[in-house]
Amino acid sequence: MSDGGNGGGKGGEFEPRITAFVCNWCTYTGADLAGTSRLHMASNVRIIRLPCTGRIDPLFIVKAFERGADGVIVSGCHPADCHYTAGNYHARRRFALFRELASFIGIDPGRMTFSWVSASEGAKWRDVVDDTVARVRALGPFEAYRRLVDQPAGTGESYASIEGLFEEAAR
Amino acid sequence: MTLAYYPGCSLQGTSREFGESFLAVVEALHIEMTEIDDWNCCGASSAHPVSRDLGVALPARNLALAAEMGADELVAPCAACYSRLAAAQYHLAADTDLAARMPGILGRPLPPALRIHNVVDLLALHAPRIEELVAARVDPPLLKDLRVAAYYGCLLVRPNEVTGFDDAEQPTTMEAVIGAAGASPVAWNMAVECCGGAFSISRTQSVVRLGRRIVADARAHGAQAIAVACPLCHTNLDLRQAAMTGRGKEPLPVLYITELVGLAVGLSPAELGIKRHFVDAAPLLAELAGKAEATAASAAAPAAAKERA
Amino acid sequence: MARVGVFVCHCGENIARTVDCAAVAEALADHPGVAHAEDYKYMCSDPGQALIKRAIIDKRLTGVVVAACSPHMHEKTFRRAASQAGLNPFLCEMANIREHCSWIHEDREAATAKATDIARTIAEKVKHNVPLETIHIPVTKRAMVIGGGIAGIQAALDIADGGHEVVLVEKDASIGGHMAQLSETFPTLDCSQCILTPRMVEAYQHPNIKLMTWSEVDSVDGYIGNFKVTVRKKARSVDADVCNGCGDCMAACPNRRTPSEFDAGLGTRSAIYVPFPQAVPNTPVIDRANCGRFKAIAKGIKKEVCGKCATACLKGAIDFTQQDELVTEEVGAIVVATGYQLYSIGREQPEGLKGYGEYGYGEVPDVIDGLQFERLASASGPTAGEIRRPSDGKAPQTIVFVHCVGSRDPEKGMSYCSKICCMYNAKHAMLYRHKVHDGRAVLFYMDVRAAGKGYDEFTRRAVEQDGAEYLRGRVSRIYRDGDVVKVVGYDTLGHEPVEIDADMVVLATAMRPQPGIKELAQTLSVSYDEHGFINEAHPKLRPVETNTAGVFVAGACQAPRDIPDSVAMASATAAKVLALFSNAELEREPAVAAVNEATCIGCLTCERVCPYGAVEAKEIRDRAGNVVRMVASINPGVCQGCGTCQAVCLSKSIELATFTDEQIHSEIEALAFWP
Amino acid sequence: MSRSDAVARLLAETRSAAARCYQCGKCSAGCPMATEMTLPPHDLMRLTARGRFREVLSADSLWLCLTCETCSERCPTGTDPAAIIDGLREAAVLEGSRDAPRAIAAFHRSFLDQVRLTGRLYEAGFFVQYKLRSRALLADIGNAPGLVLRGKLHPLPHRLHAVGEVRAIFERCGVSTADLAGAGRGPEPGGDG
Repeated sequence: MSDGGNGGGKGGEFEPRITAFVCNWCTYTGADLAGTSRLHMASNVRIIRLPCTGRIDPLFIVKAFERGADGVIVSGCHPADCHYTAGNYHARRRFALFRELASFIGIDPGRMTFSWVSASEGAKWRDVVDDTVARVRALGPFEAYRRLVDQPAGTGESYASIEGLFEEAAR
Repeated sequence: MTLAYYPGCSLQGTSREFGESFLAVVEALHIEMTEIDDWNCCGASSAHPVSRDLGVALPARNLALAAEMGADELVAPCAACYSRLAAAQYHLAADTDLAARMPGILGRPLPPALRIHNVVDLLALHAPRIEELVAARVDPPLLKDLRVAAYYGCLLVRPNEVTGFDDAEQPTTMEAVIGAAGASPVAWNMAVECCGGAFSISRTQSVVRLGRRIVADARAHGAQAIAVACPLCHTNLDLRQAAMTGRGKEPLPVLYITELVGLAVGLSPAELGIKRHFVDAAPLLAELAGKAEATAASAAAPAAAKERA
Repeated sequence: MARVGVFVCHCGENIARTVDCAAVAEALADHPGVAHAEDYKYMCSDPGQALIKRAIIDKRLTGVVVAACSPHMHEKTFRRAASQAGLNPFLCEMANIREHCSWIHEDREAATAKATDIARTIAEKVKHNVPLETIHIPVTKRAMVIGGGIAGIQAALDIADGGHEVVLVEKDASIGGHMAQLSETFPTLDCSQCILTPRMVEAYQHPNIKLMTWSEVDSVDGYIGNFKVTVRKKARSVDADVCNGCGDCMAACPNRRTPSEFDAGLGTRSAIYVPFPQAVPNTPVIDRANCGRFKAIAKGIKKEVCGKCATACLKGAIDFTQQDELVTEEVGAIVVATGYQLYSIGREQPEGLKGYGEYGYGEVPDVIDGLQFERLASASGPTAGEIRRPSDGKAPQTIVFVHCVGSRDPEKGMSYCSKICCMYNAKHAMLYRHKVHDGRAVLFYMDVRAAGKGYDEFTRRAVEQDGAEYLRGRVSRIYRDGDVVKVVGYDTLGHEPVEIDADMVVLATAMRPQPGIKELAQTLSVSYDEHGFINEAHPKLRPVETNTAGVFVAGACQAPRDIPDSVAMASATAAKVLALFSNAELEREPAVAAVNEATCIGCLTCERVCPYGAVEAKEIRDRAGNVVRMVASINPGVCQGCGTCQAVCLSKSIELATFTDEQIHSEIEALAFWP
Repeated sequence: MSRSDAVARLLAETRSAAARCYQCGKCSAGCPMATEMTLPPHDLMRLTARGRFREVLSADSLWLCLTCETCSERCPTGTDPAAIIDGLREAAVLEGSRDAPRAIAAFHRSFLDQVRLTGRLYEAGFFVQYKLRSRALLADIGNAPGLVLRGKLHPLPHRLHAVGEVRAIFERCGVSTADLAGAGRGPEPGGDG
């Protein structure tokens, strides 16, 4: 990001950085609709487009936190409305497991939003964005994982074991 | 396998003959069982409407006693007792809250699940033995051609998910037992209709109204007797039959299924307590005996003639 | 080394009002791997596109990022432009700085920073893009329709009229389905056979329709445009090419006692038979289970028994030695139209259903189901259209019709409403009253559901003109009492118990999918619901497609349907098939997954999660031909590119083109806000 | 739990259970007592689902139900009217409803008294108590000598060794047979009194 660190908001207020993983068919299009409807919202979210929430590997979320995100949004089609029939069911099952694991490894579940936003729900997307930003702002910058990664020694092992846990979750 | 016997109150009182005939038949069929020591009333139709807990606790104490004596199966000849015991076991398995508070109420640990028998399915399990005994008789078969309406009433078959016994609407187990005893079950319509149950003394007019349909339908389908497995049904159809049937109609004897099997395997009416009924079965039994003699004689005649030749 | 070009669009004022486009281009120019960055007022205009093309050529770009509107808007436009300049179109991506940025933010500084982030993210992705080729799939312009009822006939005719060959597969000896059994149809009371028979003949004679009766689908291979369907032609024991349909064989058959399926068991037929006189084709089959000769063979009797049909056949068409035959048909699309069966009123029930002991388990002879009543009311039926009851042939003076038997009954039957019963009960009551003027028609119903053109008027007519007596309440018991059938119900609106001495009772039993539907659905890789009805791809927007591309669904195998609904669906499937066939070949985005066979551990987790059945196990053999291990293999023709397989892959051996792990990880990296 | 809490809980449970009912009337069609009830089972389900407990708890139907379970066996929605009626009766007893027909309430009370006192049903004592309670002194009097002659009425009760255990069960279930004392002042619906 152009202006570096996480404290760069106006007036020094903490501006959280949120990475959003969204499916191409429902939420990405819903976010498009929010745009065409000119619904103003917080500018803290960066979208990464995926074909389907089913494509989302929990490691993406970990990586986002590791690389400095303060919060993550995962959003796809409503249950039963998946463009790919069932991808979001698989995703939901994985995220249910992931949520527990996340708190186990020290990621506050409050930093993550899992939601369903359909292509017609521009306003809902705005609410998801604004709510998440407000919540994460209240939680403050996410430092825990960074510290873990920064540890010079002995971290490799714990990292590997965490990765193992995620693969467990993916199953 | 250890079979516990739960007699229930009626079998020692108003339905003595059910108890007597049951014990006689059990002996004749060499079924081994042990009476539960110090058993208590199951609560019948009065406990559960007043308190669900009491309706489960009273039978549950008996299940616990049976388990404590090492039984894994239990027989309750009275249909009402059978139904309450089965219902208690069902609800204790289905309702975890109930199961959690029950040991506190009982002052005993919860019993493991038992296989609970009613008299009909116990007899059906021993049908081959009944057939053997019938076939082994030297005197003419008494029940041959006796047309019997198998009356199940409510408690054996309903609710079916609780009792798990036979088909709720068109059961056939009692017919099988009647067949094994050498008699002929009739096809009829009122096998699972309610007779008025516990209203025998508190609301007699309802019992008469309901029982009348049952007796009339049995008669219309050619039955000479009704077989039952429930003291309440027996009381209603036997004690109240006089009020149900019009004048000039021969009353229809109501026999416990155990009495029927007992007669078939050669026990005497006296041993079976048949004299305790209000509808006198003696004329029917005399008629059957006469017929059996005659058949035996006519069967013997050609054989004897052949022998002479 | 990557040479990415970044093109930032002002979109007039749409982007430029809140985003400093020049600043974005400037920032991106410094981004590693970016060889060119510029901004322009309207990138999508001709001059804008020309600018991109020129840069691609002049700067030898290896990738293009257009920071502009949503890819859903103009991705095609810019990829085409890239391709015209000689760049593989899949090396061009869009960064959405309009819908996702300029339109939703006011703060120019924040919006510019965000737009820069978005452009960087996509630039990082493009650096890992690889050239891809559009997948071209040939299309076999030939369709198969499974099921020869009214839905299947309609679909076949429409496709055939569109100029394409159709294979129509029917499991019975004749096409026509349930509609052929019906007497009259609601809400017009026109004769069912009169409107159906011409369609059957048309299907038979159509030059583009290949009719395969007495045949069933055995297995299906392939994918959209390229299915290979193996059809089992059951042994007919009659040479269809020789038979002239004279019927002498049937007249000669000594077994006339076999219950007729077509007459719903109310009439009989011979062991060699056509289901009904207007059968299409009019070629008999031998029902081997009921033929004396075959029964003898089954018992191991060596002597040739009977054979009277063969003697009677002057053309010598009877062939007792015929065997089942497997025929493979190559088709590009499949329509499933296997129709329905009625919930059985008998004691024997499939798992999960209980049957109705309180209604006598079908053992009371004068208690029949709706299709049986159709046969009684039909002029071609066993009573020539006179309403006479099965037990003694008496004309019933009171008929009770019971709605919702097995429908709306999650305890014993189906939880759903069968949709057609309210209408046909009203129809039955009317037909009966037209034939027996002084007869009493009593209907026990829960709700009258008559949504459809002219439908409610029809049920009102039954009440107002034809004197049908509607009583609201479910029936508790039905039993035979001497000469009458007792019906025990309760009039919940009149608040009184009702007992009716009926002469006959008609149970309107639930519509269920045909037996074997689940096996067929599995063969076709289409999904089905808890009841076995085929699932449509989308309940609103894709009602006749299934989750397997190229497989479509019509009629009552998808849900309870009446004739107009079934026909409408069938024509819709035909439109879908014809649209598919209008292409010489199918073009598919190359966004499909592929397995790295070297690292795949063969756990086949991907196979379990793939919603399209695109994953199959594949054997890896050594040189000697021995199977060394199993790996997953993805059929690119079937894969739709959702990526679920990649997310669950335990050995990270699957890559979805256009959304590889590398691409996504580099996007996440691009958002790295710190070291 | 206080008595009124227990009533509230029972009513809430029966109300949500009755909400499944879609009013097809199959329960009333098969109910052997429907002809004698002012509110047949499907009406009871409806009023319960609507929370009209004043009418429900004072309905004679509660006490005319034989628990023959025909309704529950045949109910297409799995509503289980018999169980709901049991719950309503329990609530009515806890509330001290005076609407149970005298004879039926007397029956239950006499029955439970015998079980509480001796552990089993002492039928002779039960008959005497019932006759006194129901005030139906003369009805059925003709049958008593018949029962005695047939050896069906034991003059003396059998008392359990562990009768104290049974009494404790009654107590822990919160049932004192005095609960039924309030009940049973209701008129006999078309009854023989």
